[in-house]
Amino acid sequence: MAEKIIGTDIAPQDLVAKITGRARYAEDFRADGMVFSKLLLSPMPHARVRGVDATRALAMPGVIDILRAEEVRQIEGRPGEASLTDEPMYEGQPILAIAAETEEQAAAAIEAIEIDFEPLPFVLDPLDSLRPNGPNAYTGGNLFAGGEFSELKWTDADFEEIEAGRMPNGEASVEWTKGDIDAAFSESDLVLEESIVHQSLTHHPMEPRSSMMYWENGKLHAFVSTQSAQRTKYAIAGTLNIDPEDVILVAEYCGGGFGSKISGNTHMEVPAVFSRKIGRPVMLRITRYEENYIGRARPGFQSWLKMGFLADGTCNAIDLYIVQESGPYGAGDFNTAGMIADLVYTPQNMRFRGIPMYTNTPPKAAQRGPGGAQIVIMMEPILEKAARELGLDRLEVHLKNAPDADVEFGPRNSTLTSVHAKEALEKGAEIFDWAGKQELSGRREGSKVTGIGIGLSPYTAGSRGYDGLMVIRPDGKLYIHQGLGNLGTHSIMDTARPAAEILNLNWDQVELVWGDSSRGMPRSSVQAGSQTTHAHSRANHAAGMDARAKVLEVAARTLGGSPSDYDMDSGRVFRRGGGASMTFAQVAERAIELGGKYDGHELPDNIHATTVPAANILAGQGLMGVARDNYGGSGGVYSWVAGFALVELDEETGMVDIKEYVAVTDCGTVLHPRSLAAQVLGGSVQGMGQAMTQRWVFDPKWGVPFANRLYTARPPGILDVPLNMKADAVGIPDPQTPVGAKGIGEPPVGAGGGALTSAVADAMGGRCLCRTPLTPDIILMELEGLSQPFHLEQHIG
Amino acid sequence: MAIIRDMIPAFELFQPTTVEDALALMAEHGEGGWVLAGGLDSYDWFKDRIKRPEAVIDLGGIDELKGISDGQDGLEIGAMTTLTEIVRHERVRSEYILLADAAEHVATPQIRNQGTLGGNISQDTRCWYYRSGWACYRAGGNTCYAAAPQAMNREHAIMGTSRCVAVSPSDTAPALVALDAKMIVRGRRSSNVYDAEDFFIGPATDITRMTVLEPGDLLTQIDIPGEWANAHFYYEKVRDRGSWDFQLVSVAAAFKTSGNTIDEARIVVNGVAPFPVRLDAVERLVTGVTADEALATEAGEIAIQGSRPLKYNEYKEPMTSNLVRRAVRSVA
Amino acid sequence: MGEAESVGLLETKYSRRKFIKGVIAVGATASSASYFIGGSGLLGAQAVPGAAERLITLTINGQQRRVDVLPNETLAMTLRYRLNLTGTKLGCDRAECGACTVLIDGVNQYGCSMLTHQVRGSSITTIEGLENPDTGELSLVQQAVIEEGGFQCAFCAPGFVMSMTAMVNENPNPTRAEAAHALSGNLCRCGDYDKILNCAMRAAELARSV
Amino acid sequence: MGRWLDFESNPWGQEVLQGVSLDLMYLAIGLAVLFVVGHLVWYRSRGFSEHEEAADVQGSVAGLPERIVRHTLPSRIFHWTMAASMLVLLITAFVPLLGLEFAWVTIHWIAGAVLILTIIYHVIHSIVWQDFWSMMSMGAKDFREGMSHFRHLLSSKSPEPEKPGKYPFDHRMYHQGIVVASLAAIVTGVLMTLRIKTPFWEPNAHYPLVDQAVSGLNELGDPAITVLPGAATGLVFVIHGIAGVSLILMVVAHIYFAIRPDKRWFTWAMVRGWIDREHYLAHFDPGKWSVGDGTIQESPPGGAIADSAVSAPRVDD
Repeated sequence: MAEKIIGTDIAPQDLVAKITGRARYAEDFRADGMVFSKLLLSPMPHARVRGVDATRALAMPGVIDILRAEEVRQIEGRPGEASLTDEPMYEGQPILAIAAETEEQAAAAIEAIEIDFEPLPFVLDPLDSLRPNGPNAYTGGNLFAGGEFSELKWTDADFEEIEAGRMPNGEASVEWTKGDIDAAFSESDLVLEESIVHQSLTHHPMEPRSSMMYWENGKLHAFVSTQSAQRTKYAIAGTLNIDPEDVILVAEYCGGGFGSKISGNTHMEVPAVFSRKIGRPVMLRITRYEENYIGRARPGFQSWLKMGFLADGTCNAIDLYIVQESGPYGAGDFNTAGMIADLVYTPQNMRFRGIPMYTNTPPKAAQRGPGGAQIVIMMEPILEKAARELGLDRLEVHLKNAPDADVEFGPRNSTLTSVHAKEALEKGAEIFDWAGKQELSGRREGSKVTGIGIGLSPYTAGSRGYDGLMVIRPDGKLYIHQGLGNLGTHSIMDTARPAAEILNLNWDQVELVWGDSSRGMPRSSVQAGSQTTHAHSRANHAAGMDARAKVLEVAARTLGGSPSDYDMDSGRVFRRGGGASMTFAQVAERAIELGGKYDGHELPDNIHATTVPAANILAGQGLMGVARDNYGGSGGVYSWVAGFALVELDEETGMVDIKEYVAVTDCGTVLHPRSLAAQVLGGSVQGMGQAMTQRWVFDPKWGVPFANRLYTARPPGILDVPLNMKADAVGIPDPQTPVGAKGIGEPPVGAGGGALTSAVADAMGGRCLCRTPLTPDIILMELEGLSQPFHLEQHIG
Repeated sequence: MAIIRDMIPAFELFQPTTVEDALALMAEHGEGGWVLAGGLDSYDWFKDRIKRPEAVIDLGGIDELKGISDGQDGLEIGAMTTLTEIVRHERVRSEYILLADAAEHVATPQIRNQGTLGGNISQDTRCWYYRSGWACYRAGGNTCYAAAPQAMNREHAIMGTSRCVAVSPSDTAPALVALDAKMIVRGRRSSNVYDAEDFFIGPATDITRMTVLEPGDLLTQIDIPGEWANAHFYYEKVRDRGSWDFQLVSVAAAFKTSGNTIDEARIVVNGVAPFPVRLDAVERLVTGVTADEALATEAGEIAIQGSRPLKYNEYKEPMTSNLVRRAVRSVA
Repeated sequence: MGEAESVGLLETKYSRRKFIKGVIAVGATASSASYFIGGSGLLGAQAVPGAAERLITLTINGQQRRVDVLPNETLAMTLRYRLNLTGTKLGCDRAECGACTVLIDGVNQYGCSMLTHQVRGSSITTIEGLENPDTGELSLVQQAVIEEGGFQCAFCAPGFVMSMTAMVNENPNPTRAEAAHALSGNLCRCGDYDKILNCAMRAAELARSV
Repeated sequence: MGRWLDFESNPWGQEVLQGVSLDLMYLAIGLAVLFVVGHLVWYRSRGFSEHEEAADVQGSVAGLPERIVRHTLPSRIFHWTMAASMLVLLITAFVPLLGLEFAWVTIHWIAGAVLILTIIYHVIHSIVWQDFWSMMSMGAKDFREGMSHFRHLLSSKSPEPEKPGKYPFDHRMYHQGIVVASLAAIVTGVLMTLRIKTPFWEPNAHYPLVDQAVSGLNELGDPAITVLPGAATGLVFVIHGIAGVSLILMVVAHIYFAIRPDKRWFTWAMVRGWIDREHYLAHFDPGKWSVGDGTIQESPPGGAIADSAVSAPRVDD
């Protein structure tokens, strides 16, 4: 009997390559005659290039050519990012590129370029843009809708409200309501109102978005750093407007993306176009300094939250207003934040208002749990305060408000496939010993005070309808072709497990094929929004079932009888109750003889158009399993993480020491326990950084960011997190997916961060600083009763 | 001229093996020369292409600058001794744990394995306006961008400023001042010995330098006098992250005590001024007094007398007070 | 299944394709696509006492490698762009992430923040040098990482593995806190610190057992 | 030949003025030395007496007091405080640049504040109690007087120039020069002091409005944006620098003459307040500077009034 694969710990197949240096990331590739490209970045937050004189630069030794904005794709008529531009919208935006034999020559040439900028008005802080006569990010205005720019300004009266600490009533660009909040608030036994600021922070994946590209025989060979793979190939083709089959994408490994490299990145266009222009391979090595600018960031929020509670802890009303720092090209976090607030607290009455305000800061993008992480981190301290004032236990309040499977949330009353938030809370509370830890809350030892906290965080965790593609080759092994990117979640291996189990194979009889589009990649989801585990455990399940059926048919057609007389185990198909049998190697040979659907010469007509060319590459190489995920289902797929933290706050220094952390997830069936724990704790650690250390700082006068180095941006290090962390899962399968597995990438961020903001509020006796990150200076000022030097500013520190 | 970062401009590299050769090379290249110790501060300047020396003089090959030896009284530490060596050195740990503590708080293990004591105390400030290559006073310009009304100066100085408000970044500097260390500086011709306290200079004296070292000067050795061996020490550093971070505020203190009475004290804070600040007033207050919470509190209050915070660094006042309070409290 | 196949697949397939000549045979490109400007004032300066010569011999992973190195070249660049030892990663190039960590005479340091000329006399160990050169057997630390299924995106992994190696050589009996302290010069943005510490503790365990 | 102005890049990479270069300071010092040496040589060559010439008294001393009040106590106090603060300012400004390091900034701006106060005092005092305009306004006649005096200096053949009033032409020219240079230095100095920490205000590094004025509006004509941030700063520093170096020149010349034996009686007048009858008659035209009757000897109520009494209406107006 073949081994159990789903739910077991197996070291990822690529791990040895990763720890011996054999794993090659984009910048590790070389090509004959490779030259180096360097970018000239805008020194101004908003400007127009009036003139460029590259004569001296181009005459320098080793310098090959220059690439200007007009040579790359420009988005006309709306705010849209180009890889090179003559109207930079943020300090650090690439203006042009130079190619030279060596990187040093390219750098020297950039310095030799005479470039004349006309400075334009700029805005860093959304509230500044909302002020009467405040500056706009674009010369056309600060909002864009219906194909044109417009100006949205609030009145002085609105800002007086803000100064008074109340929610402004200025016009919003997005608004939805359910129930009757005014009536509800009047029934509330407790109404809390806070202004809360959540900082913007860069993704800073370990691997900067370098890429190397060259053209050969009319085909583009692209070595890039991307979260996805198959979809990135099409993204590149789309940008260059060429036939996708002329793109050979090589993306074996990706050194982290967290939402910043979903289908590659904007600036991979530079080596693509440049190498075509000069006819030589071009390496664009992105440095950490450049990554800070073009590497994307999570949008910051300036928001006002009003929550109503009944005496029993029921949250009966939420009024939420979010002004989002959207950068020059926008982001959708604020909308999601409204939905997540509704989902976590299920008030029957809610109003959400939001403004995505354009700013002249580096571009924003989804960052692990976009919108959800921010709102959970912002709301947990309010819940802590509510529970404290109502004399209730936070766990009880969460349990009371957490949704069940029948939940309807958000403006469109969305439904979910399964919800086990309460189970996650209860299991987490048990492992963390919440009841026992309650005793420690507020305990004082010298200058240190203990605080405990909970973070309950949901997020999307699946999608449907993608394709699976696999081949049993004459060597008897099952080759599962993954169109996924290898971004470090291990899902590229783990989503293959269902197919192996369906074919009753041992894991060492399975080969994974990934990382090179020329080897056949089926239509895949992008590796974002935690879709992959759900989407591709389904797709590979479907293709596995197809392969299984074909194996049985081949056996029956070869050895007689009907397919149902046969079964299979460990790479051998045999007649039940003994008798004739075939190895998978023989089955593969036979499938090639039979041809047609068996070896992929005939393909199902419901598979995606972009799966067909991939299947054609593999046709005739063995028995092909290929199918589209038609399992269907209704409602959104969401996973949950309940995080529990214990901290010690030093009242004399403002330093917070995170002592303990436990996280329990509801993400359906567990495919790979150890990788799941890694995802849950890893995401939580990112949340800890978000809540405690990471920052983005701009000089308001010059519009220049200063936290542009790792040591100034401060992502959390190994000494900034607990020595021991525990992760577990509820493990209840999702009823609407054959494997029962949901994704997990996004939700832990809010859980880790929320547990901390909650725990710090607890240690401070229910005082909400209502601002992240909770650095020692801010905490100490509060404890010493001094007035903070800022109010609602977005980029400080 | 457009700006580009992250490529080190070309320079000549010299790797002398004796102090004499090093001094000769330094004299030869003058302002165009750059002395390289551990290099962790230097490479930043080079990679930002802001400092472009024509000649880099690497002290790594000069053995006489390395190692810790027993002086006739106290310790003699070569300027090129790595911080890790100091952290692990038996006698430093047993008699001058203050210095080991401070050294262990520097950045990260890799940096301590390469960074030297001489380099750590001679490193340049981390004011991010200055380090961005802006033409500020310290860079020879006519502006302090960090002191502007809206400027981002959370990490900047609350005292000892004069036009420039940058702070001294060194973790070991306050410890050396507290230990009354002597800095041995060799020039081409003469050789001087400075008290650690006088080695660090403020912008009022020279706005472009953090120490007395001028082009041509070489810090060769740091002597730790025996006088403060086995004193009661207190070191603490407040920072945002557990590694890599420079101090927000740090305190290094040495007390000679009988029982919990303080006979003599040297109390130094860093991260609050362009140089490590010795708190004479606090020292006078606590000398000859029995330490208790009341004294500690008073010491904390005196510690920040005359401080003038900028917009975003007022927190450094209570933080400094509390750290000094803890230092005195540690005697009680 | 072993990873050799899965990655090997890629390579065998590549080596059948002509363009890969360029991509794989990097040894060749290292010299042809040499990295820095050719000349430098240094050439004229070799008469000066202490002036560094450009053509030097480095001891890397037990081998003598003769290589032409510019005076302003960092070790990480030499390894990656002249010797094609691309296992040493550049995460920040500023001694702020640890992905470039290598061992200099057994001591872990940042390859991005030292001049290659400074380590002429030293023995340099990179991630590529940890396996047993004869048997290809993984080092104890690497075995421990496999056992614990360590790392996610793993761009930081080579650096962490080098720091773990230095740690177990120095202190094969660390507490979890000591291990964290020893690894505090390496950053992991996936936040996989808990598992990384498991790997380090397991590595120490293995080191003790031999 | 060096550069007289320094430029720098502002944080946006635009080139802006930074200030005057050290070369300009050296130039000024050089010129000062040159002038002094030159004057000594020339004076000797013309064979003028190195000693205070005996005043050959013309006209009658009748009705004239022994001592003619030239500078009242308040004027003298003003002059010497102003001189002191000016010297401190110049020393604290230039000595550090010459390499002698000390904490000069605080001393410099405090001395500056003192200078401002003395000048305010001086202006009020001279407007209220003295004939402010007689000092400030220079007519054609004054220039003729000055020229003839100058011609006489160059060649003894040229006719003896007529005697001046209380303040000879060269003194008044010098005064105007000092006025211009000091005011320029003071205005820019105050702007510069706004950029450092003082007990009176928090530092502010920028003058957006002045920047605006200096650099003009951008093509959009949008007042919200400064085209050349930092441009004003440089201008302020340049003006301060130029004023500074010209003050070096003037002060050096002033001191030189003050200590020349033949002019020393002027200096003594600034110390003691009076000159003797002989010098009065030898060097001044009583018509232009009438000291009235002898009432002066009985020290009047307040030297100020006495002073105004001696500054009679000028003949040429």
